[in-house]
Amino acid sequence: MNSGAGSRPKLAVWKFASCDGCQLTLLDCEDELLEVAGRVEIAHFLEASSARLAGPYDLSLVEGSITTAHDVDRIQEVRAESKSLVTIGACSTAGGIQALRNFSDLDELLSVVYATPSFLSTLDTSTPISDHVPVDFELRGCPIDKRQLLEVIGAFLAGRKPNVPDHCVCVECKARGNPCVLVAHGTPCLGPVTHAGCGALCPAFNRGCYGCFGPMESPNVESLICALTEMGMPPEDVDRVFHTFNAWSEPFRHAGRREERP
Amino acid sequence: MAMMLSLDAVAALVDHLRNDGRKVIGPVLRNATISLDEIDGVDDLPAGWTEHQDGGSYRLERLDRPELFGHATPALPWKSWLYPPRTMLMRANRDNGSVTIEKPTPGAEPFAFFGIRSCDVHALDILDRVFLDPADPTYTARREKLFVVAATCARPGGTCFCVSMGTGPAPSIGYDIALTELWAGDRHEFLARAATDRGRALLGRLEGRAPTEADLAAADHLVGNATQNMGRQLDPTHPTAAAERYEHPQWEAVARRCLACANCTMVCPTCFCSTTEDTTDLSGAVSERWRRWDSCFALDFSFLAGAPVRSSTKSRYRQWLLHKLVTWHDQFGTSGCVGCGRCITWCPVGIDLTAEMTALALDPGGPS
Amino acid sequence: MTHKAKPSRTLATSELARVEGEGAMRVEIRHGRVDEVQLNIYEPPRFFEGFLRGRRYSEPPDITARICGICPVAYQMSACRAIEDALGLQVNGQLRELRRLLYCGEWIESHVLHIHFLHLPDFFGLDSAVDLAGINRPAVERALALKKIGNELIELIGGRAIHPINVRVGGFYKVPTRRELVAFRPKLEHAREMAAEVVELVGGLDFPELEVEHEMVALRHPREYAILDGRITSDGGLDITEQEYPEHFVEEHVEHSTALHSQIRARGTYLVGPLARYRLNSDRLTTVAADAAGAVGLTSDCRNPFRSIVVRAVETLDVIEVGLAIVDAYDEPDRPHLEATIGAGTGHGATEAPRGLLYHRYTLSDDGVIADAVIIPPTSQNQAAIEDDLARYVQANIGLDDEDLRKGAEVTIRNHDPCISCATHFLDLTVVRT
Amino acid sequence: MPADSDESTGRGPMTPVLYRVEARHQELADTVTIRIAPVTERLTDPEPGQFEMLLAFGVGEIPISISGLGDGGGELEHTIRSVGAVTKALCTSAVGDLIGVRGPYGVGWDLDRATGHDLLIVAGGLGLAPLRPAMLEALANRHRFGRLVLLVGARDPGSLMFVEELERWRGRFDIDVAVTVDAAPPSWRGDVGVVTKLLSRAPVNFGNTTAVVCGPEVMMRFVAAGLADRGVPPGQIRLSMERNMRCAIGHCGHCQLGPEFVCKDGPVFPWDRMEKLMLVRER
Ligand SMILES: Cc1cc2nc3c(=O)[nH]c(=O)nc-3n(C[C@H](O)[C@H](O)[C@H](O)COP(=O)(O)OP(=O)(O)OC[C@H]3O[C@@H](n4cnc5c(N)ncnc54)[C@H](O)[C@@H]3O)c2cc1C
Ligand code: SF4
Ligand code: SF4
Ligand code: SF4
Repeated sequence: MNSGAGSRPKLAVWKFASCDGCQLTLLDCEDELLEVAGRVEIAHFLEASSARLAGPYDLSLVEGSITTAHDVDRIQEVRAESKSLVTIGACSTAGGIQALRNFSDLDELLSVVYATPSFLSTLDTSTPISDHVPVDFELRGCPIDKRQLLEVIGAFLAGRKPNVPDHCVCVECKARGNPCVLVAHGTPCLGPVTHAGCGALCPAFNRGCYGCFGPMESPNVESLICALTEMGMPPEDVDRVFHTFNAWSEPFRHAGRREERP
Repeated sequence: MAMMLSLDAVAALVDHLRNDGRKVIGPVLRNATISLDEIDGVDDLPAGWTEHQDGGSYRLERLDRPELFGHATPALPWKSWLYPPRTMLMRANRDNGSVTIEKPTPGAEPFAFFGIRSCDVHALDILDRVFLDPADPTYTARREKLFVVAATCARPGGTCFCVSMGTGPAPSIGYDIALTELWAGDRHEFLARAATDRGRALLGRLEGRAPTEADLAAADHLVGNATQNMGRQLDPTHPTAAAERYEHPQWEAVARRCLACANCTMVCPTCFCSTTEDTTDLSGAVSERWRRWDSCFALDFSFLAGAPVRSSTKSRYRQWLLHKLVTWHDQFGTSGCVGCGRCITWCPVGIDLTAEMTALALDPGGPS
Repeated sequence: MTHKAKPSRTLATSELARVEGEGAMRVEIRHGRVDEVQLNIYEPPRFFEGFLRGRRYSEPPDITARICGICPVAYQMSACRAIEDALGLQVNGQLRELRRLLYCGEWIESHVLHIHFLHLPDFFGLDSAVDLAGINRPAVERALALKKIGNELIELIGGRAIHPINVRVGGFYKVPTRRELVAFRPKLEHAREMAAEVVELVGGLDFPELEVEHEMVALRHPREYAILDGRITSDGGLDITEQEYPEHFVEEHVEHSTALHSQIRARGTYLVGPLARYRLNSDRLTTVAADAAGAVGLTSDCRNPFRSIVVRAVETLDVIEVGLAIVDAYDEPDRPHLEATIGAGTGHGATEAPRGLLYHRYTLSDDGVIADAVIIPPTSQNQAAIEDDLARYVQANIGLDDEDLRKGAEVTIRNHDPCISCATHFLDLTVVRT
Repeated sequence: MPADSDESTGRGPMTPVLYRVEARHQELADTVTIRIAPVTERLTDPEPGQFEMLLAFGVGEIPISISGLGDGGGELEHTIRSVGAVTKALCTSAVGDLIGVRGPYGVGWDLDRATGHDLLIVAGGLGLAPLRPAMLEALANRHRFGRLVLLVGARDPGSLMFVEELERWRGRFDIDVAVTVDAAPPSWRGDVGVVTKLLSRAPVNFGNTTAVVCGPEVMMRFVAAGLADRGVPPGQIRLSMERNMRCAIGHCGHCQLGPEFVCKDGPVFPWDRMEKLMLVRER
């Protein structure tokens, strides 16, 4: 994305089923926000601006998962209008927490929440954007990390690869100087199978990683489950710990007892 | 030069180091471990604490007397202070077709390592062979000013095997002052030996008495005990035997357990691998190059022409183990392992390199 | 008369900008009178209440945070309090103070965001805070600085600004040291100065006339401007405990929306949020905040939703002052959290999210697994009130052309800062005139 | 203690020197040769087979072999295939652009030790780039070698590089040049097939030959094995290896290949040090 004077690249932010936290991360870049706004033209970002400029867009950030028939079409339009499309957050990269519906019976869920489920039109799955259109880069996290978001935007502007390593949380954990909570406290931790990016926040707060960045590059879930089980974690808790915000991503999908719905 | 120091004199030793403008790094209680951090004085040391270490497990335990050095290796390696997890390599400012390159001057605060064990001192010697030629500016600047106060290991951990590696338990090289903590009933003293001029000069500033034969014998006895009590061992002939067994079934077996999480490399006092990252500010005018710790367990580490060379966990573990114990000798004239046992303790699934090596060496394991 | 009424005109915006989340609005005007107003909430439902069944009692603080990225702390606090209620656990003393402090961080962040990014541009006829920076950069820079302090406070206690990781049933995983909190004091002091300036700035705006008559509902605490706990009260005489909530409020599912409408039983529409809080609690403000409110003429009988921006600014100043007091009195608790004894039970928790009352209810079985969960976010509670405001606004401005009318209607909605994603939703405006 | 050559220049070993792009030649659709010259400080002249670390500011730094030397002014030529972000940035750099350079690094072809031997140069694809300076050096010192043979393999005629030069060399009586492609249109008059096929026809005395080989790893393995079979002493078969590299000075650990650091022990290695290693998968 090369920008001569006067032609700033156009940035668009799109929302699908999500909590808004990932796009809020952009507004949370307090120190950089005005600079970003100067470097790119914010062409579509409904959380921040009523102005809506027509495409094509140089960079689209997409938040949220696909859960309705309408969104199945809308993501195609977004892709067609975007030179680069980057998905941000667990919803858009893995289906999000709402992908738990993929494991259970939708009608049952509907009736728990709504008195008159027939008013609703929704798909019975929540799926990541990459199931529907080609994606240029996936930024993980529930929510995404703000330094990483700036890094991705900066990398796209500079035409380089974002420095977003795919190794696990443990690498960050040790670089931060945390002793391992799994080894030292016997606290279950998903760090060894979870994608880095958060900076090993949970272990720094004496808590086990709960997997909000989804699976790392080569997750050995089976081996970790053995270790967790040996530490005394019952199978239903193993199941729960893998089935949160990235439940639908492989191989978390098959971890524990909760199997993918046939 | 040897001298018997009281606890107060040891406290004064730390104070002198600090007053001389050094940051003193030493063992501290942190997050239910004996970890490392800057200390303000001997009060910050984990007096009366030890720990139980085993494959994949670490638990603090109380001692019945306030030993300063009653523990084994701290949870984290000392290397972080000489070779930080992240270092800026350079910054380039681009302006209208011209480029200026700034090289950061290594912030060379002088450090003192206090209470470092012999295995870890040997690890510094190994890192020297990596980073002193050609000289890494950050490492060199910090290393040259480092003051080393070593401590003799009295209670080796359950995963220690320095005796096998010839690196301990008594400090033998690379220290300015070595302390051996001695108890005679309730009398709590330290036998201090200085090995360098600055070590001798510093001892000269302390109050103490000359050691007696009995003191020296007690220190020897303590070392003898520690030598007998190693939690693990590694047969020095095994690495050579296993060196070319690339397709041994044991590699597959360990790969089923190995998480490729890199904890072993991160906590290892000699693992030195790094990668570089280029960052840009949003305007693109300022770019920086950073070096950060990397690990041979990361897929990206061996990325080449579209795919990692070492994509299986088997090949990554094999690279690590064979590098540590075999090819390190070819490269640096020493083993890459000092027997500190950290990689065993801190492996979340308790993979034990001594056990892996034994399995590889004892059974030819089919065609190699 | 030669003038014939236009048969029908339809205006549509596909997304209503600058509300968090998305929704749509449809106004039908028949013969010059507002016939129907619908706030269409059709963001795909995310079924949190369904997913929570079968999870352990310890999970809702992390799971429900994901309902809304703008007020995750509110979800965590209501969830913790409801579960603690079910388990018979009382979190008091410094742990409660730390929770309030964390919540203060979220109020600062959320209010400053709403004031400057979502609401203020409307008053200048601008599209965004970035445009606002074009005419008043210092104000936007100040907003960013203030918001950042709010976020940093959440990070200090919660570990992360969005979906904090340090909150658990019974307290926290790790508590900050006194030194860490004291080190934060100068930032709060700076924030206090900035917040006072924000009150002045928004206090001086021109506000369209509009008076609403809804019953106003908010928590009330014996000593504090209630955030974390208190009785549920209203200016219509309601004064109940959180446990009594289900007896007094009902939710219904209307066809045009995936948000559930909440009503006071037998009385109907009510309003939660800043106006309601201020109306019921202005006597509990800190002196600094009360003085600032007085100086800009904000009185406790304020019923003009446009002025909610001033209330938010006053509340921002108030929570900063409260935060300073908490920091000064902080004494590191011995344990970061209380241990719960697991057992069956039902618990209720209501706290004041920045947008208004947020109610959670959980029923646990004896192994600590959730058998039933109910979450009633402020947006559901306000939806009927917002529709009512819209009807009034459109009626009062029926002469405007559609474009202006739409803009005004959008502002009317934004007055209430509907966190659409709390109700998990999306807005779109259609005006049909016949 | 640290014997750091950079100490004298006040640079750290990881600090690049500025070079300016002087000329740019599009070799193939995805491959460009750039000629760069020092802006002020000039690096040591490289040996054929050595490489340099080229830094595209803000994008990244990568190892690139020397594909040619200028005429004494410190110019360097690099032939780069655009495969990713950094190579793309370098390939699209314009004349006048500044890049950062460190080096030269590694062990070169070391043709001195081939004096008196027949010299066999075997290139596959882009592998011709690092071999070009070897060829030029051999030509400049033609009298020092016996037969001089160049075997070039490419995917197809369209992906042959340095075509004009190849033509010129082909025309000389004192060199044998043979070119083969994997696939060719009917108009192609040269050989078709993998480069190993040309080995048996190479007019050299295998027992007294030094071979320098560069190309994809499999190709080098087959060529080296083939040459060893024909009697070339393994120590006289030299291959240029490639590994991921971050520092080029043995600090980053990435380029390890068994006991070797490709950056400082290589990239050029004799076959006797590579043979076993190259048979191990994922080594
Ligand atoms: C000693 C040596 C000499 C080399 N000489 C040349 C040369 O003369 N001309 C030339 O075009 N290339 C040469 N290369 C390869 C060149 O370094 C890589 O193509 C380059 O690093 C890719 O960087 P990138 O950012 O463009 O690609 P990336 O975005 O990093 O990756 C794109 C592709 O290149 C591969 N790659 C990444 N890093 C390396 C690496 N360090 N080495 C090899 N492949 C890599 C990746 O596997 C991927 O398929 C040489 C490599 C070495 C080690
Ligand atoms: S605490 Fe968790 S993230 Fe950190 S090293 Fe241990 S397993 Fe990894
Ligand atoms: S390999 Fe293991 S035992 Fe050896 S030095 Fe490293 S961490 Fe210590
Ligand atoms: S050996 Fe253990 S610590 Fe090392 S990568 Fe494998 S699982 Fe992680």
